[in-house]
Amino acid sequence: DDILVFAAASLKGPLDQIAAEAGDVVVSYGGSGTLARQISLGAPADVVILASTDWMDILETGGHVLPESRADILGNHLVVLAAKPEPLDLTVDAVLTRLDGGRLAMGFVASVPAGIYGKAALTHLGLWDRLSPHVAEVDNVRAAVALVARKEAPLAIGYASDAALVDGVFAVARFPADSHEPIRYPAAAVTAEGLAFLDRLHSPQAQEIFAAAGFQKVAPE
Amino acid sequence: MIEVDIQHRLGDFALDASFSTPVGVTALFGRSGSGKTSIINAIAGLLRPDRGRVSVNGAVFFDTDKGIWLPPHKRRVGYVFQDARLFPHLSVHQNLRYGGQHDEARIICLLGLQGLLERQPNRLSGGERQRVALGRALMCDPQLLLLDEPLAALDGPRKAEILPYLEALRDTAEIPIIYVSHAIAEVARLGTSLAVIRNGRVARVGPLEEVMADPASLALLGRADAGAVLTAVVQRHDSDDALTEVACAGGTVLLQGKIGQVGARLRLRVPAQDIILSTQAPAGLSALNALPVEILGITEGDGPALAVSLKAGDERLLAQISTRSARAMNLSVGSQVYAIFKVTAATPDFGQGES
Amino acid sequence: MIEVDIQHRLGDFALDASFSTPVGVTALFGRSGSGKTSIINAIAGLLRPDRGRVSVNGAVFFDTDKGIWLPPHKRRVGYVFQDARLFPHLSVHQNLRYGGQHDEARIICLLGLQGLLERQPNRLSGGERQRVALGRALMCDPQLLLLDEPLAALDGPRKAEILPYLEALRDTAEIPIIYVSHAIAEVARLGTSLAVIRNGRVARVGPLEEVMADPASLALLGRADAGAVLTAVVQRHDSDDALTEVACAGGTVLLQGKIGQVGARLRLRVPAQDIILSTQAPAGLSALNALPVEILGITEGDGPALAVSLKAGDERLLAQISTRSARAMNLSVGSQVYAIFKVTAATPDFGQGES
Amino acid sequence: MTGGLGPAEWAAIWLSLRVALVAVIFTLPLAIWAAHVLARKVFVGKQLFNVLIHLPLVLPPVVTGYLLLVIFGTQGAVGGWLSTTLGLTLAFRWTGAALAAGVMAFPLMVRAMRLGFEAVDSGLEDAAATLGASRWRVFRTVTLPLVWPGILAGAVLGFAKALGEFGATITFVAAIPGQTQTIPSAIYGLLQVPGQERGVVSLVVVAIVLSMGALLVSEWLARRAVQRVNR
Amino acid sequence: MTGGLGPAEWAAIWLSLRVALVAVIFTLPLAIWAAHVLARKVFVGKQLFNVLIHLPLVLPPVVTGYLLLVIFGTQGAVGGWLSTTLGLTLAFRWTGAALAAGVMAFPLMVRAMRLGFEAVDSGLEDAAATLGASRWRVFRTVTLPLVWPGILAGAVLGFAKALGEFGATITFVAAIPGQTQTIPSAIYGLLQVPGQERGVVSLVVVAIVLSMGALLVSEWLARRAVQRVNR
Ligand SMILES: Nc1ncnc2c1ncn2[C@@H]1O[C@H](COP(=O)(O)OP(=O)(O)OP(=O)(O)O)[C@@H](O)[C@H]1O
Ligand SMILES: Nc1ncnc2c1ncn2[C@@H]1O[C@H](COP(=O)(O)OP(=O)(O)OP(=O)(O)O)[C@@H](O)[C@H]1O
Ligand code: MOO
Ligand SMILES: [Mg+2]
Ligand SMILES: [Mg+2]
Repeated sequence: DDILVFAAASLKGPLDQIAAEAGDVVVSYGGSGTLARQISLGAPADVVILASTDWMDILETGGHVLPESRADILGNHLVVLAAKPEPLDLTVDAVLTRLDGGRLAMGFVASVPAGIYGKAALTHLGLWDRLSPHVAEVDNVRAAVALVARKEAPLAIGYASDAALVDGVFAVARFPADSHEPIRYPAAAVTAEGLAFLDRLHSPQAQEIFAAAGFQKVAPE
Repeated sequence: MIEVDIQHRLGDFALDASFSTPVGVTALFGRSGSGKTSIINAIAGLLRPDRGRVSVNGAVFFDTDKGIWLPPHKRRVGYVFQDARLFPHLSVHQNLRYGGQHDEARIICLLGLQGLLERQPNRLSGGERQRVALGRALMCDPQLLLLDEPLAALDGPRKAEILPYLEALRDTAEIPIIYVSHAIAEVARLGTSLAVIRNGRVARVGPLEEVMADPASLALLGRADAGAVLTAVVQRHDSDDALTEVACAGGTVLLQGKIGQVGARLRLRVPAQDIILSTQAPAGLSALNALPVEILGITEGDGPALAVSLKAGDERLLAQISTRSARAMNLSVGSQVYAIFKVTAATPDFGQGES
Repeated sequence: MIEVDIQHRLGDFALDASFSTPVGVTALFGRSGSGKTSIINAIAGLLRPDRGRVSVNGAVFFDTDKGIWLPPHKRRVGYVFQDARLFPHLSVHQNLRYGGQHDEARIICLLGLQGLLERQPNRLSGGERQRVALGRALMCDPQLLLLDEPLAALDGPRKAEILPYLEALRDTAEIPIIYVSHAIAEVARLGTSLAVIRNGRVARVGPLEEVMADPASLALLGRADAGAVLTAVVQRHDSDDALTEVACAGGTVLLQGKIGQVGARLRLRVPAQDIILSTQAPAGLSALNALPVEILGITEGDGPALAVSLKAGDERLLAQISTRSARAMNLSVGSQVYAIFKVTAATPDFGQGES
Repeated sequence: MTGGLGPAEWAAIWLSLRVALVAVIFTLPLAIWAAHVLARKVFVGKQLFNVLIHLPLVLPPVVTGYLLLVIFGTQGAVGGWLSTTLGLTLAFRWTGAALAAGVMAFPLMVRAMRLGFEAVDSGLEDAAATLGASRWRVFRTVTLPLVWPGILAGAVLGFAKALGEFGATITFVAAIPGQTQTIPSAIYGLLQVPGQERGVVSLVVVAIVLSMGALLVSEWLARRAVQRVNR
Repeated sequence: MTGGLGPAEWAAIWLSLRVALVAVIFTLPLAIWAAHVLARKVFVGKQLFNVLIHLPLVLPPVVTGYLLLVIFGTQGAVGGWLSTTLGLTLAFRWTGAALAAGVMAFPLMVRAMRLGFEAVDSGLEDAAATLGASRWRVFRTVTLPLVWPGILAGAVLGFAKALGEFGATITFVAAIPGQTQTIPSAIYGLLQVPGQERGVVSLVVVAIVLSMGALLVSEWLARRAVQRVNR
């Protein structure tokens, strides 16, 4: 039977390519929270890849994944996205000027991983209190990117990979790595059948494909 | 045998109707809003009275005391509604066959529906609709027919065609029929019993001949509607003149046209207002019928006229005459006089557009 | 003055009706499905004929040649439909007032609607519904009344109450009325013109008196419906006997009851089948009316009977007698005879349940 | 936010109510018009119109939201015009949420109402016309009251849908607490966070209670109408 | 996958069709029953039943999806029972997608049909009964055909909704290509990847064409019915 992978939606693209090369692999994409709940309720997945360590922790604690198989496969950088490639200082005034009364688009700051990271980073930089009234939350990071691409929102917080992939969207500022938890995509096998594909994800070829899509390689442990 | 004894409230209106009539046609006669439709709805099972009992030919349809309630579809009544209630999604033919195909060819022909079979009901005229409704009720081979003004929308010639069929149903199949109509001529021709409904109550009920010959009916039915009904047997036909000679209890009566077979029984309505009384045998009159009669009673009639009850053989006639005539002719109980009426007035073939 | 000239196809049915009638009541008479409703729908604007022209009192409602089409709501017609078409979401009172409040109190009273005003239409009996529909049409103060069998569902006494009101409308307000009815008595009483419809065509149209006195009408209208209409003027009332003496062109006629004011004009229908011809002046008869008449013509009538056209003064009477009588009495054109009929037969107050 | 209803949730509840009510009230006349046109008129492009109306039902809500953004966003053709001429901004405003809810509810409303129009006996409209009522008066006093049950049904469906709409709303106006965060956005947010099930349940209960209220009101109104019209 | 329709998209299209058809066909009798009960019967708990039916409309689809997962998942009460006794698994199968689509479409279907039942003239049913038709025959031969336009309207609404359903479906059965990935899930997936706009547009067009087909068929059937019943 095919290997079934449940993966965070933001991985679509490079992961499709890897799955196609592997053959016999199908990927079902969704939000990390939804995927985690589905796995915990008995989804027939062999492999799960999330954009959030929290949810993977829950799966691991609940015994829904093979514990020894868990490993981070990718990283990413958190950036500010804009429609014009003009660099931006990460100061309140600079951001507000660029917003010009518009909105700062983010994933849900309480639930969408990119939103959680973003709020943490802004807080760390002391910007959150002043900027939070200008935030518009959406249900996934791609929706935030789309708002920038459509020029409905001057700025959005997203991943470096988004800037790399979406035409007309540029990373105009990068958050310092220490301003938020490291961005990690944890993966784990749910069944023993999934182990082989998990290995493939760590392979240099796969990592290259991800890197080409703007993701960051992580050193194998 | 139909036995009805029901009480029911409908808003302000209280229905409290009780009557029982033998097999035959029971005519319900009464003013608009008097409760006729409600009564037949109760018989059909479409109205569940607050209390009471309905039985037809021994079968109990409804009895609050015994907790009996037969649903409408088990009652086998053929009901022609005041509004036709054709199924709009079915063709005329499908409508007709909905309840059965009893006597189909004959009914379709009789009601002149041949050309309409493939039509949808919304493409019918008012009278056509009513004819289809009648056909539909007849084709389900009912054990009881409820007819709520089935002929009111029809023209005279059409009525004249349909009535003999209903008579035949009454006489041969012995299906009891309850017939609501405002047309006394129809009632007189078809009815065996007459129930006069007033304000939700049965004001008078009895054999039709009796109720109609009763001088009191002049007030109950109104001047134009009162008039006795005679039973006659066909004696012979005069082919030359196309007259029919029939024998009544009171004597021989001539009817216009060739009517019935020799030996057939007919019912003749003689409207009270159409009878002319004469102290002498008539001569030189185009009216051919003159029965010798005895005056049984003279009572107040409807308004200023007098109701004169007459004995013709062992049957009764009812005449309505002006007080002035009665005085001029010096009429009194026991007088022997002649009741003169025209042949056309007594014909049972009244249907040609009389209403 | 109503002018109608329309052609229209409805499925298999072809309407090709053309007539023009003066102000007054134009009765449309014809069999079920002959096209009566279609004609008045075209006048009301509910049916848009393929081609033709309709004008009422000079106002052109419709003219394909000139491209004129007046929408229904601008035509000011009061239309009483064959099916009542009451608004189910409005109370009786709201229904009545929908088109206006013209003559409200009188109409409500006349139609006996006082107790029903707060009811919803679904709680009315069949006759009550029709009365409300009639009231609603009258209360919009129409310039033209279209009545499609408005009284068919009503009982005799109710009809007798409503007809004088319609007569008054005709005579005083000069509203033209088109009246569809199967009841010849209503037609004769109300109608000033009569149009006989057959198969979508106008078979005969003309002043009512003329059409009805025409021996040919015996075949056209049927035996029971034929009969001339006389115009009479009230002379005096006999209070003692409650008789009314009226003068016709042919002589004096007595009517039962106290009818009209002295000097009032009445219309009397004398059904052809109710006339008795006599070669001698009658004696000892309770029938009080005997007009001396001259025989104008004897023609074949409906079936085996003969139609006898009579001259009474300058008016016409129509009698229907059997061939045998005609022979026995040796009747021929030019004979002077007596036309005998009962008072009750000639009363205009026919309404008491005759249909 | 510890499981019950915090201020953000209460704000979401009030906002949802406002959004749903405004959506239904403003969409209603348009829906009635569209239903009437579809039920009664014959014109070229009718089927296209019909499909257009049904689109929000067929498309994934996100797509609808995205289309709204493209059309009614400040950069969008209509949105730009609205904003410069009328000063009406929809993107990121509760008005935009109402628009999204209205658009999503529209097909449901139209369908129910159209059935109502189709069921009206044209004989009654004819009768009204002969009584002198203009087309508009006939529509107002005869047709509309007879379609009333259909309109109520449509309004309730629309209200319920407007309460539940999520995908198009979040895509078009995001979820700004107090401004565009409706009950479904709030629920969705909570669902994505482990351990927030109590908050979800509370909001779900509120949504149920609100829709129950709308249902009861509509049933009551309909019953009144049916009692009158009932045959 | 370079913009047009790849095999995954074609699979999604066929799956969507199958899911929507199965959802409508299986839900139809239930919806007719529910509509009839709501239109005609009086019973305690009727309002509760009514609210229950409307729930999928009011709740965010994701919540409905979760509830389905909790109830019909392999771990769920009903799901476990179905799986052990009937061997029927719903979660993460196309059958589950059909269930989700059916549940989401249900309120729309019921509402339209209920209106139809309410509009039927009970006098005609009475007439049928006096002609000897049992309750069931009356229902089948008189009531149902007269409700036909409402049923069609309900079925089309349901079909369209089933085609467009996303939130509950992806939550209940995920979006497994070839198995549970319907058109909306596929569109959602494509939307996640920049440069896939052509694929999105293609799928949107397919969705529109499918719903248009359903609409045309239903309009045609309805017109036939209306031609007959038309008054
Ligand atoms: N929509 C239609 N399609 C086809 N034929 C029709 C349509 N409407 C009416 N007809 C036919 O046209 C003829 C005239 O109908 P109309 O209703 O005018 O008759 P009518 O004289 O009023 O009859 P009635 O006295 O029975 O009411 C009838 O034969 C009827 O069957
Ligand atoms: N649902 C109801 N609520 C209140 N009153 C009603 C209801 N249905 C009928 N009525 C009244 O009951 C009375 C009897 O009605 P029914 O229909 O039996 O009369 P009917 O004798 O058939 O009259 P018609 O000859 O006019 O058809 C009428 O006065 C009517 O107004
Ligand atoms: O891929 Mo996510 O779960 O939208 O950040
Ligand atoms: Mg009645
Ligand atoms: Mg007619």
